[in-house]
Amino acid sequence: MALIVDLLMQAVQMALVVAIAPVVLGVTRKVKARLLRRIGPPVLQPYRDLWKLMHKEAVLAHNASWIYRTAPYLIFAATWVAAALVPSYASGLLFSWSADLIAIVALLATARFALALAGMDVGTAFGGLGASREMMIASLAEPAMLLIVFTVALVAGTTQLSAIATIFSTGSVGLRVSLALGLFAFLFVAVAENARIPIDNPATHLELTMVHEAMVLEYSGRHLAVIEAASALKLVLYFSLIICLFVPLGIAGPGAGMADYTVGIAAYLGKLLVLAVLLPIGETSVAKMRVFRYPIFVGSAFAAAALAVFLLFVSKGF
Amino acid sequence: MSKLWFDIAHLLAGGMLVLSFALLYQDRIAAVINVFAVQAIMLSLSVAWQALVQDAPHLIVTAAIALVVKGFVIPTALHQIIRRLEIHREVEQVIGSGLTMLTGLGLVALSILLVQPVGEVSIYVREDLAFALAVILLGLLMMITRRNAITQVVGFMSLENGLILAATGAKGMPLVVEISVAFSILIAFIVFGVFVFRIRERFDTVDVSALDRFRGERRDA
Amino acid sequence: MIGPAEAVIVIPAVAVPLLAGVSSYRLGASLNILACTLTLVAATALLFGEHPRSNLLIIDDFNIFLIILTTFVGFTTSIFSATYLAHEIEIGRLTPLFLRFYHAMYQALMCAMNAALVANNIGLMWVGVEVATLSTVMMVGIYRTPEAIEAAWKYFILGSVGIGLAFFGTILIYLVAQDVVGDGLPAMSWDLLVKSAPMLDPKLLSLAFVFLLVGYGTKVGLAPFHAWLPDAHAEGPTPISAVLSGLLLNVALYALLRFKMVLAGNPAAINVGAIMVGLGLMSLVFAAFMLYRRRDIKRLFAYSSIEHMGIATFAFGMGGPLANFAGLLHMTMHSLIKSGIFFAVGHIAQVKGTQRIAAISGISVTHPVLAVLFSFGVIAIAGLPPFGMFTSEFMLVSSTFARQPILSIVLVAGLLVGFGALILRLQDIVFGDPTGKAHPAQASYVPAYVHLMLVLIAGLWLPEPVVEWFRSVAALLG
Amino acid sequence: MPGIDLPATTGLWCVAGFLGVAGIAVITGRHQAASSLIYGSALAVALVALGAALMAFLRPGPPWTLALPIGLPDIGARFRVDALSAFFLVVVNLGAAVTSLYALGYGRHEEEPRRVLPFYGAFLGGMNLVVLADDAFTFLLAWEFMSLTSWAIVLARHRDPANGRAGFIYLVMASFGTLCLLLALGLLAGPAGGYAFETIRLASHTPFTTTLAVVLVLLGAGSKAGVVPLHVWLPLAHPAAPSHASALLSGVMTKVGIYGFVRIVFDLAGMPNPWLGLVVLALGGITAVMGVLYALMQHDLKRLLAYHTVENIGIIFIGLGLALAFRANGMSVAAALAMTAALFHVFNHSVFKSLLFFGAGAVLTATGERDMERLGGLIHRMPQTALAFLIGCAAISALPPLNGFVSEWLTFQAILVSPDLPQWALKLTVPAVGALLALSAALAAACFVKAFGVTFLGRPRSPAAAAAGEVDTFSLTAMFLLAAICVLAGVLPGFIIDALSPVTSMLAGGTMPRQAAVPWMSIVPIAESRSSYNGLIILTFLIASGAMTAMVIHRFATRATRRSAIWDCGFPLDAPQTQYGSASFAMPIRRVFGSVVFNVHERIDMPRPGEIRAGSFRLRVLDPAWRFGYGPIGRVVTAVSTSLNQLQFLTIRRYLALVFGTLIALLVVVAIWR
Repeated sequence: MALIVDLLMQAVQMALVVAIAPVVLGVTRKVKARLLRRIGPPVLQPYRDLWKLMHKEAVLAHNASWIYRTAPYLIFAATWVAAALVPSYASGLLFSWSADLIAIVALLATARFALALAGMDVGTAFGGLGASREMMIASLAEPAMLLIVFTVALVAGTTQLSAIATIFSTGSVGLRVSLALGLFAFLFVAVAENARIPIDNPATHLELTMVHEAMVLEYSGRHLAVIEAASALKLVLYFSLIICLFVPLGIAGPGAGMADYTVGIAAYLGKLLVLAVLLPIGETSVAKMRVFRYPIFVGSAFAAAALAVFLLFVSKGF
Repeated sequence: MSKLWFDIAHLLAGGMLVLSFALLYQDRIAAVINVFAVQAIMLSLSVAWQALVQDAPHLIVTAAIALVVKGFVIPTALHQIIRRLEIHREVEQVIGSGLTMLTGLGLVALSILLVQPVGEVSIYVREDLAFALAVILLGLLMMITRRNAITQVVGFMSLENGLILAATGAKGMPLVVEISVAFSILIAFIVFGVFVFRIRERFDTVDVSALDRFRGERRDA
Repeated sequence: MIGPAEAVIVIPAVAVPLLAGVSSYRLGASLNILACTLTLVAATALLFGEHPRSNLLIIDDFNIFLIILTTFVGFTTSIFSATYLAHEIEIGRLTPLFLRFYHAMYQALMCAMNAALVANNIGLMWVGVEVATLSTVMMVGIYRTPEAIEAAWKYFILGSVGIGLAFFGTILIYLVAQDVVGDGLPAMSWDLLVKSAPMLDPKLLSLAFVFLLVGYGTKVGLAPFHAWLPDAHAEGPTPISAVLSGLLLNVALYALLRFKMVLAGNPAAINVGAIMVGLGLMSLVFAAFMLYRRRDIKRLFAYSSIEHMGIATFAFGMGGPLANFAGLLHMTMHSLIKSGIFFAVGHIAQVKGTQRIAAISGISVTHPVLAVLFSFGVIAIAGLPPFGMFTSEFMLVSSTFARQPILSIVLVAGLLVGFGALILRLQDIVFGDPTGKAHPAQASYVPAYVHLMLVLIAGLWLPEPVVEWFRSVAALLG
Repeated sequence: MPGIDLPATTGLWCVAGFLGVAGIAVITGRHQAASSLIYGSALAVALVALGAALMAFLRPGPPWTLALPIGLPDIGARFRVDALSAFFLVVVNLGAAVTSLYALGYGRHEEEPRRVLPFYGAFLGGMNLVVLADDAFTFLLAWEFMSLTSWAIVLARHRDPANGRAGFIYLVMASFGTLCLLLALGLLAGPAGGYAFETIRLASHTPFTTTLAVVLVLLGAGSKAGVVPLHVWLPLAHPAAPSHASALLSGVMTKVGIYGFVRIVFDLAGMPNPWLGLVVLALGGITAVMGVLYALMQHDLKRLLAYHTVENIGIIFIGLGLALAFRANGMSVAAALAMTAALFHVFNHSVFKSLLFFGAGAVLTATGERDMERLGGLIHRMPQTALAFLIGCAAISALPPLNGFVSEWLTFQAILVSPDLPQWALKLTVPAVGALLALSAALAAACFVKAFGVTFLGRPRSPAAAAAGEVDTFSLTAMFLLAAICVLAGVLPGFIIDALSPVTSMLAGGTMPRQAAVPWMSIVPIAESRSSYNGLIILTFLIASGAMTAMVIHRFATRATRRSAIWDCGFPLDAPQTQYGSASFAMPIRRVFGSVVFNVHERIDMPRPGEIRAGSFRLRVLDPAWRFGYGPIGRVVTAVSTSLNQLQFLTIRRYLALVFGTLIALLVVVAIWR
């Protein structure tokens, strides 16, 4: 019986993240449009886009290989599994121990690997351009991310996400310099990884500045749909990471009842909404960067995270 | 034996040392050869004296060889060579004779210092040894301070005189005669070589004009 | 009745006039081989039966293996020289008349070296070494080319000075021993000298050793007395280079060691070890650097001989059971390997018609067998396993580092520098696009392969008796 | 009792077998079928050896020892198989077996088999012997023999001068390493010459001795393994050899180097001071990052792989350094964790690096090209090779659920334990090294996106690449075997970790928690509350969710698919040079790191519009190790030899003067001495 419930909860979590991903994206777009004095598309527009894409025929280049066709599913799957393992509304879910924070970072790396290969598959100038820039950014963002993981893990004494969430949600940890630095770094990394301004502009197709879009330039139809869904999912994943690492309030602990779960879900959705509103505000307040200024941007995140880790190595008190 | 006998031995040995200095000092080849001849005669005298002192008749042979070969045969041969090669007026020294003399004195001091502190070996052998060592070192010095082949040969021969002096000084040493013979042959070879290969200038090459380009592994090969 | 000890001297001595009389060079060569075979047999006979010492001759653990080694290498070299000279005659580089002279001198050399080895008398040993020197001088100059004559001349002069100094040292030793042992032959015989070493006057003993070191060191080829060695090796006929490197250097070193034994027995005497260590290291490092700029293949390996004599001297200078053992092994291995290398080099120079390294390349394409032979030789001389020299260098370096770290750092640096040069040349010669003639060499590879096989075996396993000899000698050397 | 030394005996017989194979090769080298015969028999011997090694590894008992009356007098040649050597025997012989299998196909394309075949068997035998040896002499003999034979293989293509240079540098560096090890072992053995490892193990070493020995071993074994800055020979020599030999050199021989380090430092040298751990750690971190950065700059596929070996060696040394530090502070469990991570990575790297070199070899045989700028689109021409290579790339980039990730994950876990270390310097170094490790992991991913993307994806950049064809079955079998191992070791790491526990208990004095006891076959470094990972479930989830998505899509979306020309934002250029190549892919990262790490010279010559001439782009990347290390050394040697060389041309009189001077000097010494 308990097992069934656990399985159910795990399933709910997985379904939930997928289900809400587009709407979160929609919200950010809407808010952004508003900030730019535009009406903007309806909040549910992303669902319609996906549906439309799914019903368009997929156009493949003559020399597209099987990698090109399977990559979208792999990307989606990797992102989804990662998202499923991040405690959103409840910690200590059935499979939460099957991968820790490091593994989640690595899963995202897998997705990125597949995406970059897909970008290079057809052999266009833009695909390669996107892939190479993506890997350059990642080569800085991923270490930063791992250092953030160190920070959290050193504070919590574990790399197990649900365990971390449980510990932090008790509030026993209190406010920590290191965690503040970690959050700062994490926000930068999240922006970079999700191809948002100032690193990348998801809305543009201006060739010389695009990174993420350059890789998926050739995609169309259902494949594009899957990739779009995956990137929406990734955004949600990062939001959930912020939530469970830095504001794990109201999260349902292990052995919670239905009530706790509903509370948890509500709290989770609320927090998502807040973040979805905050993100575009941040985006509209800065300008897009030149490609070769990325290192400084991501590097600062790296530096902050490294500082945090050093502090913690010196003393657990920070 | 009485002290006098040893003093005579010393006198002869000392005379050889003085002649070595004369060799160092001389810079005209003809003169050098003559001085050497005198030294050889002096050697034969001292060897003969040793034969008398140690009543070792076989040493007389050595003395005879020294007298005949080195006192007369070789000097005449050398005189012939220098006449043949028209170098009997050659004057060649690497460093000034004054400096050479000083070095020589230093060597003598060194050899005396080396041998002097007396051990069990009887005193007069010691002093003889000091003279012999000095003669050897001076001969070597002469070999490296002269550019001229003939003078270098002479230097080697005076070195060898020193050896014979030491050998004969060592009481009852076996094979001395044989060895002195061997040495004379050796020297004969060298002189022969100088003659045959027409070494006009120095030991550097067999014949300067022909061979400078042929020294082993020339830089410009 | 003459025992084997006398035989190893007498047989070659008899062969000298015989060979001088033989006009046909084929007959001469075969007679030469025959004489060497007989000598070898006599030498091996030394292994069996007792050998009573006399005031002139002695057979003990130290010289027995050196005698066998010498006669053996002499034997293999005689085989090699037969084919080598046949080729020289063909291309008219030598005339049969010179060959008569050559063979006679060869036997004279063997006789002299054996005499020096079996001698129990420092005077006799001195005579042996000097006769050996003179006979090799003759053979170095045999090609009559200006280079050859110049090399021979240099060898002759430096050698003669060495002779003189060594003789003076010998006289001094006699003088020292005279008071203790008494006049005449006894005062010159090894065993008595070693026995009475503690009573000898240390000061005069030290003085004597300095002269012996310079005198015999010239023969060993230690820097800075080495000058004659490279040219003599490069300009003489290759078989002579082989015996020079392989045997004569050993004999000279053997002489030095005998005297070291005497001094080792006298604690008050000067510390010989330090001097030998210094000279050894100097020769090693000097030769290692000199290897880089060599253009002549035989001169290259001549310098490597200097290097290895330096290593051996260093080992004996360090002293102690391990280092001495290593030194003895090193001597043995070096003479086998180096002569083997010279066999190979001789063939290479003959087929390519030159000794200039720059003109020889890619022989692994044109002459695979020769290439393998040569490579194994160089690899062995470079101290790489599984050849015997690796064993000796292993013992030496490891035991030194535990005692004198600084010295062993220098040693290792020198080894590495020399190693690099050898490998560089090895690759130039063996690999790359082939140059020069490709016609097959008419040569007997057997001697070289036999040498390398022995070295290989020694690298993996040392026979018990050899170990015993080395041990006892190492103990005596202190 | 009988059979107690079975693995040791079998091991020795296998060494003999390998040497025998070499012998056969010498005899039959000329023959047509020689290569099949040689590699076939090598495969057989390797399998036997692998069996024996596995037996010893999985059924750990007391060490099996054996002594032969050869080698050094009195000491003899001793052999020993304990947990450590058993593990490395497995690594070596696994590599040997798979390589021989691959070579059955690949070897046929060898133009001069006589330059490879005889040394192949000897090389394998040498590597086995190193791991078996139990006394200093045998160990070093085998060690140098290994270098020697591999040197011969590196020179197989001797007509290319570059290979000659590579071989020379390799052999000199190798012998430098051997001399360092010789010094270290000599130091440990002491002046009495107790060369048997047993004696050294039992002897008590002063801290100074231990420290010096460890430093020397770091130089010696490090140069063999390729630790920066001793790595320079590696990227020259490994690519020069035929590809199957490259796989052995990179995948296996470097591991033998690691074995040497572990054996001497952890087993023989006593308990070193924790600061040494710091040194090893820092070196490891630097090596990892430098290695991968160099790799990214390469455009020669095999050289890229070789440089990447340097990176992995760095990761292994990070693990070993941590293990040293923990052990010195008595944190045995943490030490066990770090040690396990290192050894696990040893195994993993040997697997996927061999796989990748096999792939490179396949590409080389199919196209005759190593330069990535002339490859591309091979995934259509050789799909199976592409698949295997892709798995290798993913594994070496440490992507879950493959094996590369597991060992790196374990290393991270070990780093996360390190705040408990008492020494401040370590406290401050470890996080820095952690950052370096993270950086190198990310760069590795970039590096292999480039390697796979440029080589196999896109459009062919040369006719040779366009005309390529799939390689033979043997090669493919070998590659897929290794790929399978990558996956298996990735999803079921618990078994390997448990199997490694005897090694860690022997060397680190502790073991990790028993993984077999953990439910659901996930792995737990220290405690489940701290962290755990389950590759199996991750894999299942990936497959399940991927399949689910695909199903959903195909259920609700149209299946309609149209093939058409490349869109490329509306203006496609069909010149294949318009694709991103190797140099252009690496450009952003070069911009970021290049100027810092090594001086990169880019010369771009762009014709102005209307000019009728080809533009050109020149790129020169210089390894600082050359500029600051080896270049100067070479110059010094040349200068010294040149100046000394004048002594060859003196006159006899001057030589006499030398003799005279020395004589006088010695006489003065005697005079003063008394």
